[in-house]
Amino acid sequence: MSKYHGIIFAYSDAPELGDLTRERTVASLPFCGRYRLIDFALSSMKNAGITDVGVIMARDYQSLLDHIGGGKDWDMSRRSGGLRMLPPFGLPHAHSGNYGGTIEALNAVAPYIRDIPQDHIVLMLGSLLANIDLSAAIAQHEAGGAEITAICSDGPTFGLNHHYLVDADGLVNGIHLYRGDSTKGLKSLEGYIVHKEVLLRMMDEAAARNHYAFHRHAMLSFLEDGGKMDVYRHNGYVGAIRNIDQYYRASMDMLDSEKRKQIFPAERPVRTKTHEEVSSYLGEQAVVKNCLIADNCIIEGEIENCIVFSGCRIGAGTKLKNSIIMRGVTVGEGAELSYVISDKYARFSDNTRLNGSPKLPMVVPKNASI
Amino acid sequence: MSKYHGIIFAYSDAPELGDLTRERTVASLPFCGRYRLIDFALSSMKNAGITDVGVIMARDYQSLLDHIGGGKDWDMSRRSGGLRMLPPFGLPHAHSGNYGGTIEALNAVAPYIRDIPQDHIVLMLGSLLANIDLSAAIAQHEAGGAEITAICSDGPTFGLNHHYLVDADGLVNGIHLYRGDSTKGLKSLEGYIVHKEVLLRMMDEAAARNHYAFHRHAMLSFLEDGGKMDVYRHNGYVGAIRNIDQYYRASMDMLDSEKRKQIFPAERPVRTKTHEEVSSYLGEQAVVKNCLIADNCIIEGEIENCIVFSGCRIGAGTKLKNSIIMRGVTVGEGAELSYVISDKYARFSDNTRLNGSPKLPMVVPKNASI
Amino acid sequence: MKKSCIAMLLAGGQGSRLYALTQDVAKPSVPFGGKYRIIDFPLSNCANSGIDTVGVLTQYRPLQLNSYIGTGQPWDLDVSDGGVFILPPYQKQDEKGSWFTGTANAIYQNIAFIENYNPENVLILSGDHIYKMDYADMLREHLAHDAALTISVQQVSMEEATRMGMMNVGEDGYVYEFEEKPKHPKSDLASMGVYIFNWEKLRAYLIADENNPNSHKDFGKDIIPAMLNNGEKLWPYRFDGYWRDVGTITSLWDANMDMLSTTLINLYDPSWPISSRSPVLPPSYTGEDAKVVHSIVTEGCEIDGHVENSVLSASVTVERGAKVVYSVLMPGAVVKAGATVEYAIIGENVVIEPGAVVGSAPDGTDGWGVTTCGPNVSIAAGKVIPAGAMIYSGEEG
Amino acid sequence: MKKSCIAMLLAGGQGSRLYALTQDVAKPSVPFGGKYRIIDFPLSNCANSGIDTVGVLTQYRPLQLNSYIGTGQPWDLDVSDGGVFILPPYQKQDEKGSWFTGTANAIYQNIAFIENYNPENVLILSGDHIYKMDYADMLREHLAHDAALTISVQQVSMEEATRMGMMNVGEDGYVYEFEEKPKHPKSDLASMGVYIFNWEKLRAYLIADENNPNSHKDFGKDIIPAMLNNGEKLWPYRFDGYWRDVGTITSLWDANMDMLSTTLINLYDPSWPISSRSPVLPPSYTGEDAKVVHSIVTEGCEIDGHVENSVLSASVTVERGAKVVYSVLMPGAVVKAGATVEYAIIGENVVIEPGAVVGSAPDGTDGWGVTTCGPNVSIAAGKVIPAGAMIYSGEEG
Repeated sequence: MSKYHGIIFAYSDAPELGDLTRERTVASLPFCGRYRLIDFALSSMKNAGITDVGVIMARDYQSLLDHIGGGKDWDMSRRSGGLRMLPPFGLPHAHSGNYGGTIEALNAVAPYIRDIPQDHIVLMLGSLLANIDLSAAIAQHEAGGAEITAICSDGPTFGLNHHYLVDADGLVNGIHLYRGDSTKGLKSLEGYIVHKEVLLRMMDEAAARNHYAFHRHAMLSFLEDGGKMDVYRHNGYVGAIRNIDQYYRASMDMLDSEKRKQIFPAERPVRTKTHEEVSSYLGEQAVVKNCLIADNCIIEGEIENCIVFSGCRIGAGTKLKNSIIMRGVTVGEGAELSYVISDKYARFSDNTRLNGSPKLPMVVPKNASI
Repeated sequence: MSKYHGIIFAYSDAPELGDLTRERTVASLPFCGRYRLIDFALSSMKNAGITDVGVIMARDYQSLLDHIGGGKDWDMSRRSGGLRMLPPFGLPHAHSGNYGGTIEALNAVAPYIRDIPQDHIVLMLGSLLANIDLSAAIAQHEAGGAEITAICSDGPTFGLNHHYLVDADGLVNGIHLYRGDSTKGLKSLEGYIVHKEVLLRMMDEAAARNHYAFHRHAMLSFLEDGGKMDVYRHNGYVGAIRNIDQYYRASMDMLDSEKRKQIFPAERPVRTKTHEEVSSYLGEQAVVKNCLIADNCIIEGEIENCIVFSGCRIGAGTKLKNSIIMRGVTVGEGAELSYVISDKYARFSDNTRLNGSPKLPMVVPKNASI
Repeated sequence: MKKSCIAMLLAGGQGSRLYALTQDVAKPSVPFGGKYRIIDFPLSNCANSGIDTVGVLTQYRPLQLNSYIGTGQPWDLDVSDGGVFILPPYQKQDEKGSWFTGTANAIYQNIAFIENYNPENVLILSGDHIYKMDYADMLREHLAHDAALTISVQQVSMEEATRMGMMNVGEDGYVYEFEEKPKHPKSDLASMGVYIFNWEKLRAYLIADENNPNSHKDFGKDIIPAMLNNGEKLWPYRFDGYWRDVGTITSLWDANMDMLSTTLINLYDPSWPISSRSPVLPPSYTGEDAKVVHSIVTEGCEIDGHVENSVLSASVTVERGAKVVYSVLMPGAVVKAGATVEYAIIGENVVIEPGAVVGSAPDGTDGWGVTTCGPNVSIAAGKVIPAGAMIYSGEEG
Repeated sequence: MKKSCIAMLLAGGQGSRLYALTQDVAKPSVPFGGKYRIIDFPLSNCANSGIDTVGVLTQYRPLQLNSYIGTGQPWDLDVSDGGVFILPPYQKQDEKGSWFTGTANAIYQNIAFIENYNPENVLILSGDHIYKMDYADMLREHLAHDAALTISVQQVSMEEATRMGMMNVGEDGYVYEFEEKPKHPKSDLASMGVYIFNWEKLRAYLIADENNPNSHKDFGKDIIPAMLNNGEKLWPYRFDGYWRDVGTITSLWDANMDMLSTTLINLYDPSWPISSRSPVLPPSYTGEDAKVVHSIVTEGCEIDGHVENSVLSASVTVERGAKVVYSVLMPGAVVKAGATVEYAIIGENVVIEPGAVVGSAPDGTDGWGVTTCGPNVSIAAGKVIPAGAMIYSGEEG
């Protein structure tokens, strides 16, 4: 059994994702042909041998429950330990709506956290797009002797808000919050390795003061009280998706072989729920350039700079450019679509014309008929 | 693939169960040493070959999620179909609180029901204590040609409210509701075999009229409109548990070999989540009479007329009578308990004395230290 | 527990006519059609037909088959009152173990396994056929005609009939004669090697056959003729869907090419899914310079070259300027820049170095054939492998 | 993928000294201690020690073992980058299959399986020992002492030493000699048959041994002496916990009785669970007239009689007036009204009819022994089965 227990935050709302998250949390947003965002956090944990994991949810988690099931696809369906889905419980009043912050989310499942048999906890965002080598981060945490190790990036990232300032020994001596100066320090990936007792202390203290935010409240206090925090520097592609522009940009980034390899390195495979098993067929007239195509597609048309999820049908004579086409979408013949993000099972009739723009891709909701 | 799809209602609140359901739904109430009530509905479905099943939940379902997991223990963890846990979704406003009735619960998951690939649906209560031969019920439904077959009992039951009146051909010609005359007709077990289209029509009609109750509204309308309803008569023990008295009575009934065999017949095994694997040890001084004892217990004292769940420790010199002791409870030495229902992981120190009465068993909450 | 029908899948053969492709794996484990291995077809047919208990008889390199099948979860066959079971030969008490000596002997040695399930009927399948068949429909006919044995048959041309096992059918519709490779066929109904036996009868014939020292212990040569001799009812189940034996290099290549046509066999029909166990890989990437037409591609592929009329399994790489035509590339195959692959079957993890040429288009000569590279072979840069060649691992050119 | 250590479990033996109990199943499948089968102990030890890849070598009636182990889910060994694999003998290309000819040959035949995982070390286990051991701790010592082989050893009395394989240890703490059943033991450290080998070294010795026509292909007789001859470092790992070989009727009965004492071996310790695959059954029911003391009872039991100093597996029935003393009842055994069972091992689904008497208490005579009924035996009403008898199925009295 791993000495580490995982907690994944999958409660985030993101109103700026509009229709894409109307009935799902950000963590269950479909990504790159066959994945959901939470697959990256789950796989990072599995690849580090962490198979006891709690997933904190708040609402709209039907799709998350369906996707994760018993956790089998991540080797987390286990007789002892394994994966637990954590809806709100244990609060004095039934909790509708969402958590105000990470600390509130943790306190909502405090009985679960107190019962964790491991001494160390790894916290991760369910909406983070990154393939983090948690084994290396844990090795550094154990070697360094800090109470908390913050997972940070010193490369380009997007969608993340907090920075850590580091002293000459590499230890954190300051935090720049959301509104702070974003050019200084290391970008926080909001992933932490923390001793269970330290986390419980932070949770209790925050609860006593009616605080709910992790960075603004709990982390600041921890640092002010002289807590010892190390940083682990993650190399490689990083994004956190909170609006449609970020979603579109991150998706298109996956067409870049270098970035794709950073997200899908052979040594740390990304697992996801398995669906039907059949290859894709590219037809006699098909033209497919700079595209990612999942299995179970039949493509007769011309597509360029696109990401096509499994189960799609693209008719002959159709031109599809710069678009993201989610699972089970059918596009008839002779259509022209560009800069479109089509949610699952949408149907586009023959000769449909739809043109978004790079800055404002058109979002077509789930099950829509156009 | 079975032609039938299962729906289990696991949303029931039961305020009269007090502490026993403070953090769990009735369907996840522990029963008879190792089971949860929902195991009976799940196992009835599995034993009839139905493995595509939706479980409708409303709140307090953490324990239900933990218990059912991916559905593996009921052979319902499947690549296509299988088990789905259904929290409220698809309602225009986020729904806190509970469903007013079965029809409202069904309408809350209407998109799921509409997507069911099978033509026939079997509805069952998650809180029903009965081992129903659904294969036989389905055979009768298919032979009879009715639109709905209601699963009824003509024997003694408790906790159930509706009765069906039957004509000479065995078809339903009337319904006696909650406040009706309870000596007439057949007791409804609130299990139904129904064609998907018929159910969708009932749901739509009820939604249009702002109705929420299944029997009082939808079934009455169905019968008034001349719908053809057959009844399947279930033989054997039946209970529906809605208060502590019923829970205690049903539990103690399991000490009766005849009733126990009706609930646990060899040909229709009841499946549940598997826990640790070790037999129980009855010590040198142990006296155990008329008791059901699950695995992983160490019993050194005297127990009579008790149901002891797995993982309990009963110390030497302790006398335990007429009690229900749930999972992981420790009773020290020299204690005397009678008419006690102890929830999980409670601890009773040496020489504790607690006496309830047959009419009012004492409920000791989860994790309590006495 | 009594089952109406369980299946026994004969996966034992080494598949020696697949040469380099079965050096290290049993024939049913050979990759097929992009996403599959051959055994996915009978296993998926069982699952889709509601047959939840399958014994897989094997004695040749069972390890990969064993770990591929696992609990049968990919085919939803991981049920607690049934499942998929690998059945190798074994030792009984105070006996030496014995290897299977024929198809009938393989079933005979596993009578105890079958009796566990107390089935009314037993379906016998081969591990080297590509087809989609509803065995439940066949079972209905079997029961309706009160048959001791029902054999699925296909109409074939008279020319093909001389190379197959033919069923001669009387006016009552039952089979009265079975002829192996007849010179003068009396019928156009060829056996597909898919049998449903009444178990009680089969058991009696297996035991009698085992005690017959002159028997080959074979269904076609011994059991079926014995049943016909005794006047048992043999019913032919007529099947007119797609069906191919893939026991040879040519037939394996042909059948792969057939997968490019949804009118021959529709793998995209969600009502009859063919399932498989496969690694989770990112979608296939097709680059700026790629041209991919009339081809099957699978997740994990990276294609920058020219691919036409070909079947690409998972994680195949085709580099810029490379050309792949009328070929089957098994998982992990790499075709490097400027290499050419034509009319070839390229085994798992084969690497074809830059500029090499493997196989060539039919030229009308008798010696022409599909070129085959066994798994893990590496073809050196610039090397030319002629049509019809068979490259074994350890013998790279 | 490189693994630090994988395990190979030798489950091949017929266990002929268990007679009627292994008529139909391999020794590791024999029920033990109420809830378990013998193989649960090494498998649980592996899982608890963090070893997630286990090959189970077997050639004797593997079917029950195969379906018992399944994917290894009960032991949480169903992981996608490891798991439990049943490894029967098999045919390689153009070869006849060969049965395992010794413990070392069994591993030799599965070198390819081991190489799949590219392990640094291989743990060799037996399938017939009852113990709880942290192999991770043994591995730490193995690595710390840079050993080619680490052998777990237990202190035994000098009298026992003459019947066991003894390790003679030098001043440096390493083993310099291995003596099988020495007449005059030089040491009190007996081998427990649990080995951790450096895989690279073991592979070389296995290959050399296979080519030695005079070898027995056995670890104890050939591999270990050869390593000592070559001056390899052999480290003894001292283990002082509970450990029993259960290869004979008497030792199996003894070890079952040991399970009644938590001071010998604590099965209730949640930090080192012994897991098993078992059916879901209602709790055991103990009736108004029952007396059950100092005994193990398991779910599914129905007890109305008198049970003392006994181990009752799942679904055992003891009717009113029946008496079960110092006995082991395997799953599904039924002791009917007024029957007596003393000092006996009663196999699965045995039925002891009313008034029968099976076994008796030790009477000081030489001929006395534990009475054994093989699975599915039925003992007729009133029949008396004497002490030490062995009843096979098909030979009921």
